[in-house]
Amino acid sequence: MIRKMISGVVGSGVALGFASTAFAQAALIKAPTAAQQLTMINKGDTAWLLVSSALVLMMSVPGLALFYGGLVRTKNMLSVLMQVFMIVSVAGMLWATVGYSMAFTTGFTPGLTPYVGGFSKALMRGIDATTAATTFSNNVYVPELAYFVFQMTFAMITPALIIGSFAERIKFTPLIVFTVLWSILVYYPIAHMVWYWGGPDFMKDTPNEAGLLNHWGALDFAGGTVVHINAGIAGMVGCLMIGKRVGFGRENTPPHSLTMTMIGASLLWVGWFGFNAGSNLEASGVTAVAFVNTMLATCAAAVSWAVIEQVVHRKPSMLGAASGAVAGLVAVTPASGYAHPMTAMVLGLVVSPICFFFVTTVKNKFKYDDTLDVFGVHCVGGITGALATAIVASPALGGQGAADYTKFPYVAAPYSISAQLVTQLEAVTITLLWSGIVSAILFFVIDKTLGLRPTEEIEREGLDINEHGERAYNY
Amino acid sequence: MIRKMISGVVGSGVALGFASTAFAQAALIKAPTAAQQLTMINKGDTAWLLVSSALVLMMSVPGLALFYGGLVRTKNMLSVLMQVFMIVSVAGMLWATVGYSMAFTTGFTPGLTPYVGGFSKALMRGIDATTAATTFSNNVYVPELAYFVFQMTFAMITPALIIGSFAERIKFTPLIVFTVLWSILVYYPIAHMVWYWGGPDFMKDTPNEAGLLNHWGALDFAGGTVVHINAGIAGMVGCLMIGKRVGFGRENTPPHSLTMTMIGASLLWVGWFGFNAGSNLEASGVTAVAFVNTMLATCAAAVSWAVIEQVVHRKPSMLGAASGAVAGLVAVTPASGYAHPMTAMVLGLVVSPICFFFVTTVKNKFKYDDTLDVFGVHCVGGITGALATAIVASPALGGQGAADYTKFPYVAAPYSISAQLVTQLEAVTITLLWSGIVSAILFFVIDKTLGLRPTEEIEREGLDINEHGERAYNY
Amino acid sequence: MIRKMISGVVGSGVALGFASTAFAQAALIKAPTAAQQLTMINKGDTAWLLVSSALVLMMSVPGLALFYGGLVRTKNMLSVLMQVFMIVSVAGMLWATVGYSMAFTTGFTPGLTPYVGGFSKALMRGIDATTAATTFSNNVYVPELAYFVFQMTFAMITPALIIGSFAERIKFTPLIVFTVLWSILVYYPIAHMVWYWGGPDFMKDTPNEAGLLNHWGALDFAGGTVVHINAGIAGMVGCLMIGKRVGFGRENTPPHSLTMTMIGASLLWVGWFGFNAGSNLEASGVTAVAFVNTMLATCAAAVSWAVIEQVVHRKPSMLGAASGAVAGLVAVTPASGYAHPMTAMVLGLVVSPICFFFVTTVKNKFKYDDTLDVFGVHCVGGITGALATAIVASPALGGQGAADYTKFPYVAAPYSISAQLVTQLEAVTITLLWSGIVSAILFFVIDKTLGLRPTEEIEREGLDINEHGERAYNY
Amino acid sequence: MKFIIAIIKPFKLDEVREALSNLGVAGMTVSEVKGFGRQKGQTEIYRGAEYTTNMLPKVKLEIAASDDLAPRIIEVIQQTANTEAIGDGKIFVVDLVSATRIRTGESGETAL
Amino acid sequence: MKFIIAIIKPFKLDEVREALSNLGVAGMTVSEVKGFGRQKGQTEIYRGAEYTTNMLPKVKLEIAASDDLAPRIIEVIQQTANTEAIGDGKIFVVDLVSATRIRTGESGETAL
Amino acid sequence: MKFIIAIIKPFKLDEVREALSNLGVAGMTVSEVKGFGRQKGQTEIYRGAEYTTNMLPKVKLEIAASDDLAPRIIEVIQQTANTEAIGDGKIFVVDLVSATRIRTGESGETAL
Ligand SMILES: Nc1ncnc2c1ncn2[C@@H]1O[C@H](COP(=O)(O)OP(=O)(O)O)[C@@H](O)[C@H]1O
Ligand SMILES: Nc1ncnc2c1ncn2[C@@H]1O[C@H](COP(=O)(O)OP(=O)(O)O)[C@@H](O)[C@H]1O
Ligand SMILES: Nc1ncnc2c1ncn2[C@@H]1O[C@H](COP(=O)(O)OP(=O)(O)O)[C@@H](O)[C@H]1O
Repeated sequence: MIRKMISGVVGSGVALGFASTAFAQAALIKAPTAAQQLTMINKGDTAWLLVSSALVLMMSVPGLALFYGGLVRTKNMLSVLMQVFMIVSVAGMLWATVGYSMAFTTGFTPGLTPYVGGFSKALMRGIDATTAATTFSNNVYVPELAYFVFQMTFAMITPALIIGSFAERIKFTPLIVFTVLWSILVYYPIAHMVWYWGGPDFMKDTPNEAGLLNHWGALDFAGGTVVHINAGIAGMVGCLMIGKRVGFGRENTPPHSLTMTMIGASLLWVGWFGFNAGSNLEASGVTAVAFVNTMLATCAAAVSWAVIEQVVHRKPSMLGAASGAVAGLVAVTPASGYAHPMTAMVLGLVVSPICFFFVTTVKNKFKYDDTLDVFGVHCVGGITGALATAIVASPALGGQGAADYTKFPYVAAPYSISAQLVTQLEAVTITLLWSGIVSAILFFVIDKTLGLRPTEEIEREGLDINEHGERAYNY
Repeated sequence: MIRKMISGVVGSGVALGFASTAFAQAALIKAPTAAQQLTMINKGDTAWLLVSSALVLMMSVPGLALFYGGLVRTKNMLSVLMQVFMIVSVAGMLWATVGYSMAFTTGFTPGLTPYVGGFSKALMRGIDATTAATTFSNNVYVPELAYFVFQMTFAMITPALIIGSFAERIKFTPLIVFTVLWSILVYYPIAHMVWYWGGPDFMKDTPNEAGLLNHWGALDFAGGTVVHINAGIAGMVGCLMIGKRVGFGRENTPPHSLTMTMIGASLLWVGWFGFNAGSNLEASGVTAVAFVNTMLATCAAAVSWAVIEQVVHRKPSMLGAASGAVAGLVAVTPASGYAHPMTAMVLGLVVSPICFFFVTTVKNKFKYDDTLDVFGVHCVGGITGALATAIVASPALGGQGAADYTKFPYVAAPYSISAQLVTQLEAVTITLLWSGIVSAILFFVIDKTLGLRPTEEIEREGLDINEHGERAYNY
Repeated sequence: MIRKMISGVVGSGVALGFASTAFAQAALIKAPTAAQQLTMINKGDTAWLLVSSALVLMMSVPGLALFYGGLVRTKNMLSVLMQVFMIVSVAGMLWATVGYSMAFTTGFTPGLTPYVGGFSKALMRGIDATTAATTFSNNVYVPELAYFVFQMTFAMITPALIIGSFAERIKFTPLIVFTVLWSILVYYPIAHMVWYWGGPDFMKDTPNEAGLLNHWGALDFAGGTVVHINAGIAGMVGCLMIGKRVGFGRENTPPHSLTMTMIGASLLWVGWFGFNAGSNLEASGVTAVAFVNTMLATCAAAVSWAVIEQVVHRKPSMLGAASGAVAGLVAVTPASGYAHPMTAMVLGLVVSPICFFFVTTVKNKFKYDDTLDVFGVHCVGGITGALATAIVASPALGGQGAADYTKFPYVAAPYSISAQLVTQLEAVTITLLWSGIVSAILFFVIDKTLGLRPTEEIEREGLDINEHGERAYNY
Repeated sequence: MKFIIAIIKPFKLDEVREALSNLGVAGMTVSEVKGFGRQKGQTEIYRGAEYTTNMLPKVKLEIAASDDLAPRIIEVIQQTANTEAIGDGKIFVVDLVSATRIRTGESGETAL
Repeated sequence: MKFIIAIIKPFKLDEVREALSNLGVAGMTVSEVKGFGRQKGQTEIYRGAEYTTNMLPKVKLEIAASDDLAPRIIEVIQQTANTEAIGDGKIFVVDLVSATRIRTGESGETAL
Repeated sequence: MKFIIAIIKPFKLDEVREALSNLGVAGMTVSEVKGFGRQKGQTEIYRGAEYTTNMLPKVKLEIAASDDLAPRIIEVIQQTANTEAIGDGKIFVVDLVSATRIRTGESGETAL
């Protein structure tokens, strides 16, 4: 049965010391009532979770929008900004309408529970200022609305990541339609499979109340699988099905503003602390672990990308450093709460050469036009991170290991790198297949009905003026 | 007497469970002493309030400055940035000197208490690391300096909002003079009328210790009246009195950088969580309500503005989405802590068409030159939100209702949408009149003395080079 | 022996009321064990410290990078962004490797303790989710990793500040080598001298466990000496040794984008709350003091710089306001937790004229090419602040005074402005000499080996294309 | 045929274009230039550094026209772009040897 | 010698340049301009304000060439830049009196 | 009258302008252009994509001058803009048919 669960803690003994400062005196309560849960909320945690949510929003707008936007040509700048802004907005509304419920409730029938949630919380039924959500510590709760909005920001940024693969050549409305369908058919199920569970105070009694990959014990601290691999493969499929840009390989398409890309990368970095350290859901020592790991992996990956460029081209570039930073952030995401800071740093050093190989050699060899390297950075970086998590999480390497939540209070689970690697590989594979196949079907259907691609003339003249009636700059 | 008060809570029963986690054991103390108040401070609340203050500053600089600046022509870019930067700085100093005292102390004479505070805390007398300020929960306090600086950021951004109405045609120094006088004669009194009160632990004994509109029971969670309607009408008056830009209606005046406007709108969105959710003054479940409402209203308003444009022009624009987002933020501001998330979303959907109608049809019909649509977005959006608050706050619609603070501990007050609508309308009217009339007088006097408008030649050549001796860009 | 220590509190009596809300019942424990320390962690403090760390990172990227980058010519924009981004990343990795240990552990031998730490925590040995760090309050602890990463962000930004002095004319790789050596030989020792100590619960028993300047009682709340004077003098030395830019004084070198500089200055302002108020390490009333002081000094300095320009040139400039804001932030840094808000405001008013005099009159007279005025703003502003701290910290002027941590619990120490001024002067002098001399040696050695300066042709054509193979803009 | 090169103040562009349209001028090519002449520029000050450049933003019009129309074009520009202030600009004329419309390959006056 | 001024659509630049290279044209000077002609521009809408400008982005090539080469240059440009759509542009030719290479001081056709 | 078109390296602009001022040249018009010629450009690399463009930033001067002054202008430009490195640029001259000052309507050499 359940062998290990996603967890943000060391062994429970120590973690309890941390988490329960305020309750040091009180004994732990199994399966607390709703009213009891309210007394288990710490305002420091609430503050942290809300701040983290704001930080993750900042990752999308303006962060991701600028990181991507700076890399396209002037004539398509607004189309990228607009796509990100609108996807974020539409995905946000959808989350409140059905998404949260489909991701974070039990299945419509028990047989569906491993795959997708039901509609019991659709339209936010039953969620208010007085309901609480579980964390990864026994008897530590947060306001459910804080948890709701934190998860919402993840559901908002993920579909926005996809667009980088086929930037500069997609029609706006069909893209929004894709976003809606993809969220429902891919994001919510995958999020459910990886993140849904009953919580540490309840798993002993209801050990099957969990998504499939969660049940298997896949480790994904902050969304390497759900966010990055998921979006990365969808982007790749889109880029292949939509085809290359007009003039690809013949015309120069230099980034119109690396300044914007640098701002975007920086804000991604800053916001990612909300993403990774926020994913611990509380403000504990483990949160600081995730924070430090995020910092170090990013520094290391930025440096190692620059070093490769120095070696290969003799010119380390700003775009390289920014790409490296993002690759590091992606790779450390699933590992952030599990790794020792020193292994997180090594992970950062390693991921950049791998991504560099994909965005240069592999991409040039197979000549696909992944405009902004969503596959090369997010998917490849995400897979690297997901697999590496099996290694760096190992207590033998100073990692936090995994917890056995079928005990109450939970205890450290036995840890085997090789077994965990298999589980991680399974989780990666399922995500690649599910997202890849469903995305392919969606792109195909939308292309046949609404059409995905603007005319060549529109593409030449730019999406900004044709799709949005504006120009980005009038200096 | 006092029927209902601004409140950030449901019924007190439940709220207490939230707010007083740490004090669950202790009985509530009526009118606690200063020393007792210190023990009622929670560091999670302090952290949240300070973070919120930083977020609100980020809304002004760089947020608002970029949102506005991107929309003007290159030659006036720095003038907008500089006006925002300096207004913020001057208003900040003024707040410490007299503003806080005029807004948040009892009147110089008891008869003045409904209208404006006195000077007892001028120059920050008596405020230090060991004084506390009340929140909306019984026996929950925050460091007074944290409250001071949070409110300070509101006093800083409000006069900066005004400038959008007459951007590209105002002299710098007279504008700063206007800022000082307007803060003293309009902002502090209105802030006092809406927000000043004795606090939940004291109102039972001193029920008259409150500003006029607060006493009436006007609901304004985070400043729709004080900030947006107040600034919006002042801007409109200024735009009418200063007159149209040279070449208005004849020459093209496209935004010089929608990229900057998008960055600005995004940072406004991110920062607005400090504004709205920070206004709860503590990090509780209600804070999460305000946070979620802010998120959903913004998503909805961005989408609905884009949809109208799609319908009307067939081209949804980035500027439209950004304008919608800001309209949504403005509208949800007074309602943020009161509405159910689903009604907040509906409010967002509704406000954009209203503002769109004003910035297109109405503005084009009456041919006033509200350069950056401060009236159409902030004033109209603010009024929409203020009136809608009466509806969405209703417990019958899932809202938080109002609290009766004349009881100790406070209890839920009976709620009538129609009665509340009247109160809201009164508050809106008073603000429109007060700010409108006093602003008109100020603009008139300053125009006759210092002059408001630069010469036509200077206006043509641009304010940057003439007023500030610089150019924004030297590519 | 120890007369006074860096402190973030008033008299201990009152402060205790603040700090120990959660422990009000418990008696203070001297020299608590590691396990006891864990129970003295408040999640509100942890949340605040982590948020502060993210804010300080945002100061560097994108803040400082944009503030600097906007001021150089287009052809060197990316070089500045890249230098900041890479210095931050390299300094981050170095901090984890040896920096933290060299700054914040006891000396390798007791005789070294006043000057530099040892290697006991190199490679982050012994630091994990369950270790705690002291604050300035008795029995208030924070997760050590949170403290680690907060300090890390300081070690990351400081070397990045230096580059402004010789922007537009430095080779990339030698600069990175300089960064590594300077961090090890200058930053870690100075940080150790100023900030290392045993903590409030331990100093009574081990009064010599402190860095030299800390022991002397130098007051530096958030790093005026360690960060700004330290970097400022290193920059000045570099600028003199590297020489003037080609064409300096003959060719026009206007800022390529004051918009970017304004964004940078704004983000520095916002992020600096993490820097200054975060330096209190907990979320208490004193944190709010530091926050308010930061706000007011910045407002005041921005205004006073604009006023001087109005007087001297009749045109207050955006660059002036931004420079003033930064000068105010620099000056208030050492004083932020000590000053009364009104004296902080005066400090802001005073520092701008001083810096203005240096960046205009002095610089023009001596004709050194401190490209971005690192000396004139950071070093001069830092010295102004460091000396002023002796005055504004005085309880006689409403300041917080100093604490005597050789008592347990600590008590207020007697305070003499003149004596403190001498101590401050000593600290400033030691920093100027240490950093100045070591920097000179480093620049000399690197110049003779790797070479510091690109060829004239490369300098003319720009560093972006030659050193990094990119252009910032392709509109 | 003549090739007319006119340097005018940027804010006069719309007016001049309209006036030329009325005259029947079917096309022109516009570029942003910097002009150096009698007109004095503004002083820019960045911290301590003062720059006075006499390079002022101007707009350059290039118009190919038939020999008949050319004098009237010059006249119209001269009158419309005139503000009677220094720096109003110049109109230069050179002889045009040939003109070709790319779309059709036509040449001569019909190509204009 | 002739001085050829060609206005073309921006996206045709690379193609034209290549074709001219093949012809043996050693150099040219390129600038971004706005063209006004028969071709209609896109409408931009910013909130309530609608702008239709007929000023469209074009690229201007300036090529000094020997009298021999000039006709072939014109032909090549006309053929390569042609999309058979309105707005493809024009080619103007004026007589060149002299040409000087700054580096060497050479003048005449060898300077090209 | 002559119309002189000079393409020079951007960093030489200030020097050239000063030299021409000393010569008594009262005005000129300057634009930013890209030059294509013998001089090789830098390679830019963005992630996997390498761009080598031979389009290099240059500055174009346009100067209308009397027939007398023209040769001296050419000489001064040639000497001042010269760095003896490839890519220093060219000076082209065409005949000017007429010149008009917009402000006054004057034409001919007095208009320069
Ligand atoms: N000799 C010249 N050759 C080319 N352009 C010139 C010449 N003289 C002036 N100009 C252009 O005409 C503009 C206006 O000239 P200026 O001397 O300032 O005023 P005005 O035309 O009123 O005498 C200049 O900015 C420059 O662009
Ligand atoms: N008389 C003219 N003088 C100078 N440039 C012209 C003239 N007519 C057209 N042009 C340039 O040629 C471009 C194309 O002309 P247009 O009339 O739109 O199409 P076409 O060349 O296909 O007839 C214009 O945008 C403008 O730049
Ligand atoms: N035939 C030409 N027509 C127009 N401009 C030219 C021509 N040849 C060169 N140029 C311009 O002159 C510049 C310098 O030419 P280039 O061949 O690189 O060096 P050099 O002038 O030293 O021989 C080019 O960048 C281009 O702008």
